[in-house]
Amino acid sequence: MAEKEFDTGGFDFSEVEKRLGVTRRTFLTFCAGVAGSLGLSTNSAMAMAKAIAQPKKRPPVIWLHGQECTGPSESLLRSEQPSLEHLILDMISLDYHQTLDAGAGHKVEEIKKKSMEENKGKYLLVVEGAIPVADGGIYCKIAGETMVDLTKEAAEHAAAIVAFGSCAAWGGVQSAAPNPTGAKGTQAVLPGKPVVNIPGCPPNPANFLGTVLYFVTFGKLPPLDEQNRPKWAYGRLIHENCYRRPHFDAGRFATEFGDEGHKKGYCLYKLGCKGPETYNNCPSLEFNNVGGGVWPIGVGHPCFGCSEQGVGFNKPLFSLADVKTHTPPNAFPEIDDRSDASGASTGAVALASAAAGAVAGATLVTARKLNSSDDGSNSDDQNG
Amino acid sequence: MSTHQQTGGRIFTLPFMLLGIVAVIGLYYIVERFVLGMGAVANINGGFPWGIWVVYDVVIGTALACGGYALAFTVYVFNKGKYHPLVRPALLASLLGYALGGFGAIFDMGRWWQFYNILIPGNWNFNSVMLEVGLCVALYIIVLIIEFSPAFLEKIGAKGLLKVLDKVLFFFIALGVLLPTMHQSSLGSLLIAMGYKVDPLWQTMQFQPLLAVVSALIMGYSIVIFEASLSNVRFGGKSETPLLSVLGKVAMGLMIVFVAARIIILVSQGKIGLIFAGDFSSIMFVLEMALFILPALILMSPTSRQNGGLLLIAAVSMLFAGALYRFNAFLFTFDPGPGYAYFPSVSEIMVTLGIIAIEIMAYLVVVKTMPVLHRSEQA
Amino acid sequence: MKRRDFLKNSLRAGAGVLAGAVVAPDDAEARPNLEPKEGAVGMLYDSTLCVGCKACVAMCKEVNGMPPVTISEIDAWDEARDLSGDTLNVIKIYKDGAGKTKDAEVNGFAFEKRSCMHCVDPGCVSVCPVTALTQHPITGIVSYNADACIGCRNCMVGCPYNVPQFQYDKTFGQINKCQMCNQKGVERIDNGMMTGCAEACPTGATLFGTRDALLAEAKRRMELKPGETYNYPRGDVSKPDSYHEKTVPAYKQHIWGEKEAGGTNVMHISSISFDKLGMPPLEERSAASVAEGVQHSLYNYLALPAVALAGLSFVVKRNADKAKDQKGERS
Amino acid sequence: MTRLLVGPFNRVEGDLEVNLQIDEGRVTEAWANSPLYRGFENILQGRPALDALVIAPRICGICSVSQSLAAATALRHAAGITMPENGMLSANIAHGAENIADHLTHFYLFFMPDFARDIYADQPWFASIVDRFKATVGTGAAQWLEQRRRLLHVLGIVAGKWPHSLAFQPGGSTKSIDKGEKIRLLSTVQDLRRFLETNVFADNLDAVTELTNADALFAWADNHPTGDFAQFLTVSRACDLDTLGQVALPLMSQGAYHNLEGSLFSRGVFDPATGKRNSVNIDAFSEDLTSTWMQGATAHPANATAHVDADKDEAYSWCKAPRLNAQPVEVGALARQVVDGQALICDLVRAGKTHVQARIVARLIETARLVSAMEGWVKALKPGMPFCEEKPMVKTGTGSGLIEAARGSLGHWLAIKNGQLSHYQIIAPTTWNFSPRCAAGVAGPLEQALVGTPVRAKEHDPIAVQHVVRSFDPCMVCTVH
Repeated sequence: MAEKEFDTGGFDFSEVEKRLGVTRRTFLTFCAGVAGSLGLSTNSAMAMAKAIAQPKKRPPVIWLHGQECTGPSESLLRSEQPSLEHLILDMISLDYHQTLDAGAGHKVEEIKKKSMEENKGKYLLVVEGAIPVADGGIYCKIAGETMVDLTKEAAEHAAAIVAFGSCAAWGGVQSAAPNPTGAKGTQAVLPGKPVVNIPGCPPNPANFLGTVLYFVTFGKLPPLDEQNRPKWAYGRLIHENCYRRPHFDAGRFATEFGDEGHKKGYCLYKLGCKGPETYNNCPSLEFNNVGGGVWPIGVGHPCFGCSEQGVGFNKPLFSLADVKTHTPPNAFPEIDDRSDASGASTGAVALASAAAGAVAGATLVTARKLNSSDDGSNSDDQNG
Repeated sequence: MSTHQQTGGRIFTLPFMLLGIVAVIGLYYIVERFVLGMGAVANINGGFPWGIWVVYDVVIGTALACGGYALAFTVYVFNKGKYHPLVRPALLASLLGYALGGFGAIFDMGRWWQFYNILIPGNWNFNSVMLEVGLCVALYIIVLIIEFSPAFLEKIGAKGLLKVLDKVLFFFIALGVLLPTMHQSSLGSLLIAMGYKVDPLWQTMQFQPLLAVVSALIMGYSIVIFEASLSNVRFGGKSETPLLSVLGKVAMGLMIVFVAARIIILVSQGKIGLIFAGDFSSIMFVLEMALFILPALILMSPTSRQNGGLLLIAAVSMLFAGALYRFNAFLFTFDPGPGYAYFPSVSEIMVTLGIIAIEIMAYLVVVKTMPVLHRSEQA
Repeated sequence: MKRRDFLKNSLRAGAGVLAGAVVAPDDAEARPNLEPKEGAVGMLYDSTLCVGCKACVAMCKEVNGMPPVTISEIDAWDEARDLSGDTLNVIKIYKDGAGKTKDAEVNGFAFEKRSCMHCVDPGCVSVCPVTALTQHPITGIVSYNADACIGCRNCMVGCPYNVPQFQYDKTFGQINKCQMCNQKGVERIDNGMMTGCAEACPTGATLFGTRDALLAEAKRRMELKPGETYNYPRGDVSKPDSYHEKTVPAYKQHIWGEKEAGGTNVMHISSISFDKLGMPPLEERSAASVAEGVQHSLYNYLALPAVALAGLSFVVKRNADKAKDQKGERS
Repeated sequence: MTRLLVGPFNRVEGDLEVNLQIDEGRVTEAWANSPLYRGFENILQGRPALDALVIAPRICGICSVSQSLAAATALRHAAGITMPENGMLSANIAHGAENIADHLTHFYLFFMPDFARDIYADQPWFASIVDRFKATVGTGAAQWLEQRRRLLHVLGIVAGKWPHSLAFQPGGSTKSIDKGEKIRLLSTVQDLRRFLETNVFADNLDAVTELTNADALFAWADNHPTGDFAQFLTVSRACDLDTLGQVALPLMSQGAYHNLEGSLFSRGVFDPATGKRNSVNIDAFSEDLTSTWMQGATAHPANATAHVDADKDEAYSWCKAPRLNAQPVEVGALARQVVDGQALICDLVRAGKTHVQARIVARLIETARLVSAMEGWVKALKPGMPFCEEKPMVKTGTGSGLIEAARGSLGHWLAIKNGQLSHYQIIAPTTWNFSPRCAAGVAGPLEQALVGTPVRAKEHDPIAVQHVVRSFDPCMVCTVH
């Protein structure tokens, strides 16, 4: 079947089938799916598949944890098909990850330094968690070094930097006022360095995998928006893709959890849903790979904008969102749109002109006759 | 013995048949309007709830039917007995005009099956100009029937009734002068409440009733000239041009009053500059004024006043002018807000043309079967 | 009588009868605008708070039992473009240029609500011949009684906002307009509730309350400086069901309905000038008050017509008798 | 006498360092340090009360449901709301799933891989442990991660996403579970039961939970040697894990998995020294800041205030020192099972001390018990009935949310003024277990447990210390918030 859908060009996937423990069909479908959501062609899907299948292209990855809760890693751990540990082992070479590492203590710190030295300019740096800068960065230390120093050190020779999760992207929950530790996002402590932001609390693992896949396949980062987020994942407001949008458009809202509107699955805007001001692809990707509408709005809870700087953790949960776009704009009648205002039809104009003309014409004819009759002679038709 | 006679002659002539076709088409659409609703036939909408059915059939139609009013004024108030020969045909035209205007009001009435509500005093809103128009028109139709009834009574020879009528007729004649004065002026007052929607060139606020009644009188005199001229051509008889030319002179006076009043009002309301704006409204205003001034110029000269043809042209010009004054105020330059537009649909126009056809057909039938036209001295 | 005399007479008489009966400019000014009712209820629509969700439109349809207005064949979706016999409330959009920024006049867009303004001096009530439209003596709500209505549609032309709408598409149509959800069978205001649209509005863009309280709230907002935060109430201004904080926009210093044509009980504020939002060019004097002034000075107690009728009867009788005498002499 | 700094610890949640004083190959004194601080309690103050529901769970990405439920419970307590039964069941199902995921992840990914280190290469059991548990390549861990993903579908269905689920409210759950979802939940839980009965225990769960003492346990393990649990027991016996990480402190449980009648696991304090079980006096909680980089008086969490003082000389951790009746207590699965009177676990600590072995066994026994309970909760769901009570939040009030997270007792204390949080304090499980010294100089449970731990010569990261630290399944991000 796979052969029919994908031109594999005779590429041998048997190795990857074995390593990932998936069938070729599943594997290729996954690649096509990722390519599709990235807006790429099936040829690109094949390129991705081949890139994954060729271990020599695996980039080394250094994974730093700052002020965080391991949520992003946790969310990666539950991603499926191929699962993270498979991807870690196959797609990238995870040389340093605190939570998942086999070794312990200073040994792993040495491995990290060694890997960074060996792979200068080639490794991918993933930052998870915010970076506190207040009071010299003392609020987050690893092996006696502050996170801010560690990040700068690791970033120096990184081929690319990915800020994974809202904390790493813009500071996340701990950066909320009063921001006691001066928590900042990765980009904020690495001015001038290109940082790809994959915000979310937790971020959707597919957004990370897709970005990394793109990087592995094409050796460069995917197109980014102004906030350095991959466009393919953060290009649209949740509101634009939300399955409850028709209820918003029809003005049907839930006002309390458990009320009639809530039971009927109405729009959660009145409960403070931040979907109208949050850019993310949650409505299409959903969460936990369960399917069937499993994501916060799907289970009746308003989006609170976890991935959006200035929204999540900053705006009160039940405050109203700013509606960023009003799509489709042509759904609103313009001020001078009058549904039943009628223009002139050609027939009607002709008819009206004919009627007026008939009166004028009859007048002239009659006037001539009158003049002749006034001249003395009687009218020519007396009996009609 | 009556001084009037029926002309006799064949009723189903070719023009009559042609008019009949127009009438049938009009009636077809009127039936459609009653079955499917107004929207199915008329182009009226949220911003233009009043289309040609109101503006032509009622507002202009009744003004065109002011011949009876104008002559009643002339004959009975100013005691000009010599115009008596013109009274009865004018009354017939007025009766037909008002009756069909009333019919027009019914089929233009959105909730016609409740029309009787306007007759129940408990419902009356004395602030409403429309109430006065409605009641006066209804009453005036009855007055016109009474005023015209001698023609019918003569026809059937009900001499007793004629005698009784003769005793009380003066009262109805007086009513026949008062009522049109009231409701024709009120048709103008209707515009006041429309406020800004009426173009500033036509929105004269408290002067609306005066302009309306003056223009109605102008149209009344004009229609008498028009009908008499046409009847004369159609049915022959002694030329009535000398009589008519005096009426034309009166109309000319009224026109001077009207045009002067318009200009003075515009100046006093500081809107005179709008005439030169060059937009649609100003063009329509100039056209309308031209239609008023042209006949005034014709009628100023005694020679052309005596010319039946020119007199008719002047009269028709005046009719167009009066009609355009109303069309302009109520429809052409009426602006209820951005996005609204109105032009009558074919079916809507056909209804109006049908009504006009019925009016002419009825006129022809009545003058041929009843003593309406003045007995010609030669006949 | 000579023609000259006739002309003179007719002009004189015309001036006499007509001027007496038809023109009374000084008296016409007599009736001033009606004043706001003491207990008047209304709404305040803040265009800058509106997010275009159309909750009010949907709720309005539901409360008033109105069918959807559709453009396509399918009846599933209400697509009302404007007020109509089946739509009492509609949210419209103002767009300029790129239409990117909300509440910006240039290259921006803004929402605007169209529904009955519940005029303090309502034109529709003034012109209705059969009292089908009435203004409540306490609440100031303008309501409609289809049983009295004859369908003349004078209310439609008499309304500065083109609010009353006739159901042209029905065999037996009627006028429909917003009656503040207080018409027979709905009676939300009488039952201590607020209007459907105000209740449904998620942002408080449509706020319910007494005219006084709403006007005070509107004036408060006029005082705010753009950029500061304000806690906007939602629902009923005197007992809001909730508040939400929002940055204050650059309001136009104009409360539509405070004074226009005598004022309205439903008022609008916005950051776009109101002529761009389709509001009519109204002066402070209501057209209704002028029309009624003219009408009353002419027809008060029918005195003038009665006198005129008496005079005319006398003249006509005299002239008619004279004519008969002449005729008698002649024959 | 030497000093040794061990850390950073990987394969724990968050950052941890332990300072050891070593004499003659044994630890004589230990200091636990959490080098991370985020200031959640400060961030929460002054926010609308219900914002606690989104901010508090962000403390931890592994036990986010626990944090979420503690916040919701505290708010519920403040507002005086009663959840509908469906709401309670939803919370229990989600909480149970998360706790099981935590327990088994700890077992497969955090604790057992240490035994696959080369240091044990000469042990007879080494080969099979490497096969099953070696970090990143062990087959057991791979199977568990696969199973874990399926288990987390439960959290997807009940709570929308995980971690950081949003569904739990003071009034219940925002998610109304329908019949189809109920069946999916049941099949997922039964799927988990199969995993446990095949891979973990290699026996019927009831057979495991019915074991009443250590002898019976080891006898059972000999009969079912293929299960991963039996493998652990083999290692445990070989390495004498019942002598490692010993501590004799009161064991506390705040009671877990509430329903209309009571709770699945009871609330109380068990003193191993006396073998007595008492009720918990929550008013006797206090937080001591002597060794913390903070200033503030020792006070009950409902009143405590603290502000950061990073230059404090005597301090060595961001972790506060919570005390019950001025005494440190040990919390966790072990404490829960002992307080609940689970026969086997009680027997394991009959000597009056807790130890590494008992902690691990308690987790797995609790897991087995939870799976049965979850099946019951899923079956008890009533689709179509309410899942959430509609009740507005109060403007003023105080509340406490005391629950049991996987790692032990979790408490949120809050006060609301004018609709805003005026006070928020959190005591997390590992705060109890990894507490630093208090004013009286009493060390925390981990610090006490590490005393006596053997340290081999030239060991930089002493393996036994790793075993002891990991036996508590520390969650440092919760600890310091």
